[in-house]
Amino acid sequence: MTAEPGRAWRDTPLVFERSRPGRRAGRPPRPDLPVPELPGSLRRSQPPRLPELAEPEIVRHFTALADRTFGVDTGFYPLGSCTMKHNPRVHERLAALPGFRDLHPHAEDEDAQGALELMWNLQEILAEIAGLPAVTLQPAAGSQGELTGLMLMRAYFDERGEERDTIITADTAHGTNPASVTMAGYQLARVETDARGNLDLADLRAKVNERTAGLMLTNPSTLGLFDEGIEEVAEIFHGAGALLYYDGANLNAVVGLSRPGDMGFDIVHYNLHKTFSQPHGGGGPGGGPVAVRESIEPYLPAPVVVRDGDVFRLDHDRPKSIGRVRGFAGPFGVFVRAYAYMRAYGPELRDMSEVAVLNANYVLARLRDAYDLPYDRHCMHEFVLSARNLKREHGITALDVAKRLMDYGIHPPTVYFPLVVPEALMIEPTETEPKERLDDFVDAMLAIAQEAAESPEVLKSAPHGRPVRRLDEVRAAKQPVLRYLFDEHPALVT
Amino acid sequence: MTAEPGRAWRDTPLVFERSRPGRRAGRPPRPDLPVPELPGSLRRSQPPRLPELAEPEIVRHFTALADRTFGVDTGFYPLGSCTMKHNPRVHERLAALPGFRDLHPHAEDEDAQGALELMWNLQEILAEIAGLPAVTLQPAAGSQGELTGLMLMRAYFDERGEERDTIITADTAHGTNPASVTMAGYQLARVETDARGNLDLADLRAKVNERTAGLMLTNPSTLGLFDEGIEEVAEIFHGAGALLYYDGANLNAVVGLSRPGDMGFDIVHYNLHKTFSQPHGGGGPGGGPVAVRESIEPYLPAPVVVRDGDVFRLDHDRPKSIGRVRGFAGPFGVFVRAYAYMRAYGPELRDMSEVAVLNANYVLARLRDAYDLPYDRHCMHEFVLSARNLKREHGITALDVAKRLMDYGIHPPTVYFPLVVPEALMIEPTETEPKERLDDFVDAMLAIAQEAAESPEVLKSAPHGRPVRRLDEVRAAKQPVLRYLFDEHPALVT
Amino acid sequence: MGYLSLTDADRAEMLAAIGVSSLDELFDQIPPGVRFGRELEVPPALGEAELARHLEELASRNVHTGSELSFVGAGIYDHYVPSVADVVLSRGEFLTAYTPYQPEMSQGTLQAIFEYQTVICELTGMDVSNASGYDGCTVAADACFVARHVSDRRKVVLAETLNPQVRQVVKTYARGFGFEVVELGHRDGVVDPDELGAAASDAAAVFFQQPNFLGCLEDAPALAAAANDAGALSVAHVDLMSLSVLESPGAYGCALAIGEGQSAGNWPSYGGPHYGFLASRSDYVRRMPGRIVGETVDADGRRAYVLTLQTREQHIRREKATSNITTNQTLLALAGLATLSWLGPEGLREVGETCLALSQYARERVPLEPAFDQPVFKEVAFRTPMPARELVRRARERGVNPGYALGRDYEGMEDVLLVAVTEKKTVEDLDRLASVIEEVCA
Amino acid sequence: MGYLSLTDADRAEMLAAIGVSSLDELFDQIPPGVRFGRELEVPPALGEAELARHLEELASRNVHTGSELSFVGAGIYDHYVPSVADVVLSRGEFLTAYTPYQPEMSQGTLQAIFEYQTVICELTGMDVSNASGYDGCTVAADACFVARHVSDRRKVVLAETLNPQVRQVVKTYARGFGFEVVELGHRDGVVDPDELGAAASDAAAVFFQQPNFLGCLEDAPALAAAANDAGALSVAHVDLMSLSVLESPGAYGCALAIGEGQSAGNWPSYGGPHYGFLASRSDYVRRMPGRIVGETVDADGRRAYVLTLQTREQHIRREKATSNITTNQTLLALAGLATLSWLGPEGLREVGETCLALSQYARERVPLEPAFDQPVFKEVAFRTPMPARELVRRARERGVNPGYALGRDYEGMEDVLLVAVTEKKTVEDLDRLASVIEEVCA
Ligand SMILES: Cc1ncc(COP(=O)(O)O)c(C=O)c1O
Ligand SMILES: Cc1ncc(COP(=O)(O)O)c(C=O)c1O
Repeated sequence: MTAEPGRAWRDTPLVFERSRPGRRAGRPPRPDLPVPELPGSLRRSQPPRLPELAEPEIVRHFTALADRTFGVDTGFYPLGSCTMKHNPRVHERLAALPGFRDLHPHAEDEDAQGALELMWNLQEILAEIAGLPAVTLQPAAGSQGELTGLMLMRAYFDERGEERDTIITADTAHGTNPASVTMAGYQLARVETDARGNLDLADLRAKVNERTAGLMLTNPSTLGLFDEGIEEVAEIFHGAGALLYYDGANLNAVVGLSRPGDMGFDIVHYNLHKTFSQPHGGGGPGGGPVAVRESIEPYLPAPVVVRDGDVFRLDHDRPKSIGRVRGFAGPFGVFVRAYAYMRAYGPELRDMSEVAVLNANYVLARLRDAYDLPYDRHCMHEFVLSARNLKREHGITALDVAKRLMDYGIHPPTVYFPLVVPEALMIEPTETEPKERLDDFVDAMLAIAQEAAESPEVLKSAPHGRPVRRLDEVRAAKQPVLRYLFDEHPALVT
Repeated sequence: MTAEPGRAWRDTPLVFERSRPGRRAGRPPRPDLPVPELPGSLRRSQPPRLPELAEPEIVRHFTALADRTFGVDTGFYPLGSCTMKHNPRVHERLAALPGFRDLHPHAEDEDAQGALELMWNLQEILAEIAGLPAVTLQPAAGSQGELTGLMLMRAYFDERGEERDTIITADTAHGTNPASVTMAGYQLARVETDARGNLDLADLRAKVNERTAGLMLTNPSTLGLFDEGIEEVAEIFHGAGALLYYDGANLNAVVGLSRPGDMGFDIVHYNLHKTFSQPHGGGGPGGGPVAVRESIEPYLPAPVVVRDGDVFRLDHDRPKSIGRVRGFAGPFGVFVRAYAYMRAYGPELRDMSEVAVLNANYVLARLRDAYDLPYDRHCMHEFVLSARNLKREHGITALDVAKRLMDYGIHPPTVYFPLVVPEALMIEPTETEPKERLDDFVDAMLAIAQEAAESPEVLKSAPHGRPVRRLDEVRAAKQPVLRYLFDEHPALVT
Repeated sequence: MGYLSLTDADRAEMLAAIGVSSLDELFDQIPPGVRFGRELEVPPALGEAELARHLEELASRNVHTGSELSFVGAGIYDHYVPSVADVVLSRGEFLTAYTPYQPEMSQGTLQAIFEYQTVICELTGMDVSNASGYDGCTVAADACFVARHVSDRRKVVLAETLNPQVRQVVKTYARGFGFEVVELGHRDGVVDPDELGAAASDAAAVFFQQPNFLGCLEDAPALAAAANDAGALSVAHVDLMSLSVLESPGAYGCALAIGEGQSAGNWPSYGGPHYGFLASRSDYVRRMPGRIVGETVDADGRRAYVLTLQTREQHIRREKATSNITTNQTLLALAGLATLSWLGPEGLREVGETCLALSQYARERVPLEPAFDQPVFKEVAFRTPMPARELVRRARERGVNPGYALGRDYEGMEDVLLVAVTEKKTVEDLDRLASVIEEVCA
Repeated sequence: MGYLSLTDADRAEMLAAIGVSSLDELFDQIPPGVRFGRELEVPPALGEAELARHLEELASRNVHTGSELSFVGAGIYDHYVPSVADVVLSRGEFLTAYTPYQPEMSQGTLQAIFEYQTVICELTGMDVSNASGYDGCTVAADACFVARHVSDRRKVVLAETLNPQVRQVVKTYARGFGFEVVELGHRDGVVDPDELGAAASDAAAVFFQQPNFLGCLEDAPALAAAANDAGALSVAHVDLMSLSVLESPGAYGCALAIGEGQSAGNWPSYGGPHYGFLASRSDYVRRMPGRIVGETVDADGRRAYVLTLQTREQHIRREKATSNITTNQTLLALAGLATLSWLGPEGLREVGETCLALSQYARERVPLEPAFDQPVFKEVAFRTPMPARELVRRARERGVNPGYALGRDYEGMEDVLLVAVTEKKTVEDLDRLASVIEEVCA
């Protein structure tokens, strides 16, 4: 045993390695009743090797793992496209109210009036924000919102007897868009971005035709730029009888400032975990409600929440519905948080977006001389820089910059996305950051640009202050070890 | 701005330094009513300089401070005399049940039957554990329990018309004992410890007389040793008409194994935050109930919880009571946790103490050759080593050992107490530690003993892996800076 | 707004640094025709205290599991969620981090997911698990998408005893996959292996549930064998809480095991968020949807964890990805990990045995005829002498919610009541259920 | 037992290492005559789920502030506890650490206490604060002990308008301090400065409360001046939530300021745990009881925090200590720090103004005669046309708990009702109170 500063932080055994045969924490109730015998073939033959620990070490284990995790609560987290804003603590209290947390989803509508009213209120606010009248809360995340949207398009065209098989996405689109297109059974076409960062209208006109079902677009785009030709874009699609789908990942830029419905979009998804502060939870949960124009409303997934006078109910009787995309009426706990967030802002939700845009532009202004700026415009809530100048001059990549930021106590931005920008650094500060945190980040980025010139090896070998250094990701993929294997667990040889 | 590994951990501004004029988090409700004018002399003249922050930075601030704090949830914490055991997580849930957390202490008894029943049940279990019939839950901590006990003695002798002015404590006694004696208006006398670590009976006999009100004793003592002559001790005091007070700080050693009442003690306090797992909270809260013999029961602080058939009530009508020592009926939230703890163990509370003793003896056995053992006996739930061998041979003190342990990710034991052992290291592992954590500690202690010989300077300058190195404590006391002074805050010059 | 930090001074400084005179200039890029010209018509802002009061009022109008003695299950169960789950759910670091794209920042989340994957593999008997799907329904659609890539067949077979919502979701997705969906009826509450084998002969995948939605235990090994023999992927939809007493899908030869994780560590929460799990044999690892964490080393040779096999995923493979999922249900899955670690093998076995014992007791004690003659795990279906919904209504007037009326999903089962227990129920609870049912049927 | 980790194998190994053949041998040191020979007669062990059920059942039998509209205050108030307090209360590190004896391990706790001390000093206008006392009662006894050391006088004067429980605790402690306790009556709800000055002439200390227990605002500056002029320590018992609108004790010349911290950041919790605060002018710093944190530097010159002036304390000074306190109420005090940081100066002013506005509205709206003609802050005493307890009983039948019957503490006030508001109450709440009172008095 040696004492190495920070050693404890670095070494955290697997929960299985903390296990000892015969230890236990939970003691479930055991009624004084005989346990019936099961038919032999149905009975478990090999007991599962769950970890065996008493409670104290379980708590320490997860505490230690939390210590090795960086969240928004830890510090600045400008992960572009992900809107890593502050998650109000009161939401955790509210979602845990017994009337919400312990409500069974098979409850009769009359026993869930509070929950249904909350969902109905949430729908109303979402509709107002999107400028579209009808909302389904069911989709579990943005990606599922996309897929739902594409299914809605199909149902819409089916009823109209139109056969349209192609969806157009931008070359800046998030990977979920093309993936959703395939899952929905559509063909994909791609439209290019012009020199100002808008959709290339000429390219678009050439690609839209009677086989085109619709467009999927993020606006502002993943470049953080509002499409200045959005009105023409909408005209082109609507002119061809096609629909427009709004990927709401970047809605945080425009709440109260510009509405997708007014831009011409027919279907919109929201990411409740981005714009409306459901905590990201290390990967999820999320919420991906979808709003649509009246003409598409009949196809929404069932059930939907409706209001009859003062009474709320789940309407399952939706003959034209595309069907169900998830269990029950959606991730209710996420709705509680999103609704609380909206009610905390009220009409000042507009401030939220304004400050998000202001913060991003401030950081952009302070960094534009040290990094390459591929599109020289004001940005919306995020912006994309390129490290290609550092790469050209010093061999320093976007990844090196990202890793070195960690040593400054800052989470890296999104890197290498969107694909149209080489060595991309996609920076989204969010509105909940105070100016000092923005300045810390700028200072760190400027210091790194200088380090790139003066001591590039420090960057190449960064991070230096995290529990681990850079990982061998090739090995992880080539010799995959995807679970603990107990006695047969492969030894780590380097 | 420079990047230094672990830098963020080291630098945490004061909440006042994160403040900017005009920022805010909470927005209290503001009814649409006029605010009445107060008479000028009653009106606040200078606004308090509370910090001004939005919520995101408040959360980060306290998260960062928590990160700089080591608790039982972080790792091994063998702080002798403090019983730093695991604090079950379910207690936090239970204490937060609205029926407990939101219950107003002026509630009528009939509206607090659940709370009163809990308190009554708790009293019953405490009484059974102590072997004494009557319990008050009111005292806020062990020290207040002591003071209450001494007040009870006075009331007892007052009624009997006896003037007794002296309390005897052991030379191993915790500082609270003599301090309580003074606060209760008694004189102090001190009895010595013999070579086996028991009270010196001869010394005791010489000191007990008709002026003696009583004895205050910790048993097992702060040396972690059960007083083998306890029956004689009790005889001596009772023979002189005096009373025995049991400082329950070390009760964790004997629950279900030996009862203070059976040992001859007349008054006992419990430390609910030690034996019964109320989390220590960085210093508190605690709970210090007191149990007494029947003859002392009339003097207990009012109110006490009584049971009439199936109904529970607070009895305020206690004409002989010493009076109230704290607000209301005691720290109720602490009772919820302590009661839950006892109910989780049931009669197996005895296991708790047995394992506490086993763990301590195991660590003792493995360390006895490397450190000095002043009393060569089996210990109870804790034991005291001395680093005098290291001091003599290598100039390494108990403090150096303590500071070096930090680099091994372990909280130091209590040091320099009890006063009768030079270079004392007072080690209490508690029962909730698995053997591996005990072994880690032993390995670290053995490594340190070796380092003392081989590289003493590493120990002298330890810790090396904490957010700060050793502090200038003299300066803190000589030039006290006890609050932030804003613009006039003294600069730190070293 | 207490979530925002900029002061007027901050704003002025920042605008100056940007080089604009007002915030509006930043929005010049929004064409005037699509600018929103008015204030949002949404209810006014509430401070935290008012917000809490408003939501407490809404919550108080729901009848939750604490307000009556309830035997409703049917997919969502009232198992005990231990307090160690709070350690995961309440830690800001777990809560406010995102997908661990930067492994050096997220070793905690990554290691926990790796542990979760191991637990899922152990319970299901599979080789590989992903980091979670949305819920027990969507993982079935995901499994179809796996089947679509490993098979040329374009049909999937769903046992009618599979959770109705799961079937609905599969049907919704099937259209995009170009899959025909066939449902297979039950005989006395379970699926017949021969019938299943016949239906599977031209199917890409076959889905069944164990224990099934009617509460019955299928002859799962026979069903899996029938599907496998027919050249279809066999997919078992299972309940994690049963897998200490019921055989694992891996042991009886399934290709994939999926399910709803809620019962292990999540609150009912009116339907979510929960986690779906999806595990498979190693044959299908490169067709798995979603995040997967793998073990590797860092530059110093230290063990470390990282998202791996990312060439399956949408951000790399785009339209050729194995799924479009990105945000998943990690936090809920980790609550599941904490819960299952807390139970351990013994605890989980005891939960299973308690469920078996209580459901058997219910079967004997409740004065109704069991609807099916099959072994059960934690749910028992009974025939009711009046419409089951009517019986439910009457029993609830007496403070007991006796179960789920299967007629809500199954035509012809209007007189079948599905009674669910978990280890939280007691003999006294079941006695009370029995006597209330006796009363309302008298 | 899920809190214990030792396996049988562990035990055997450990006994071998110790060199004993059984656990019993370790207990040889306990004389046979005092060994406990039977099993503890306590209720049987409960698993966590059963434990939760049992305590939930107990909790459900209490009528808490959420179950009726309540205007009961009288020392414990239903101010809003913001969710940022949970960050302090739920973090394992804060929760499971103890007194920061080893500063290198506890910089977080120490810095937070230093911040707390600063906040208390700012609010009270004092120079130094300790790290907390047990509650608002015991800090009064602590203040007496300060007075006992800085003065030769052996008397303390308590305004009768001081919280009755505070007075009771002072009386309990006074015996040990050798203090005589004198209580000073009120005139129309407040203490007369001249009478107080007279009583103070041979007193070591004088205690009054602002706002006082009857809800009235004392002429606190005049009281402090009268005490000071008489050579007694003036001690003000104050409410932190009032100190943005009411003058600070420091500004009007008090020697010490003390109080109950519950209103700022703690739940009612049937009386505790809460925190008492105690702050003083710098003259008395070396007589302060309890922990005090100071700023210093570490070996590298880095700023750091440490427990200081420890020569005051029992572990160093023993029978000469300024107090016997060791365990205090740090966690609750830190919840107070988080709450007050969340409010900030503006928020606290708004809380104060809302209390002023609502209590004024109550005074006008409630159809009862105010008992005293004095300005108020958040509590108003009214005369009732029947015994106040009877009025309370009747109003509660209508779902409103109208307040605290002062006859519980003050002879001759059987017909006085003390109505408390906080910023959580609304105009509608008060209208409802008014109409219920109208009804029950009709
Ligand atoms: C632009 C964009 N579109 C879609 C998505 C998918 O959303 P989700 O992660 O909620 O499924 C994301 C985020 O990951 C995104 O950034
Ligand atoms: C032996 C002993 N006695 C008394 C006390 C005082 O107890 P408390 O801290 O609960 O006031 C302690 C602990 O600090 C102690 O260790």
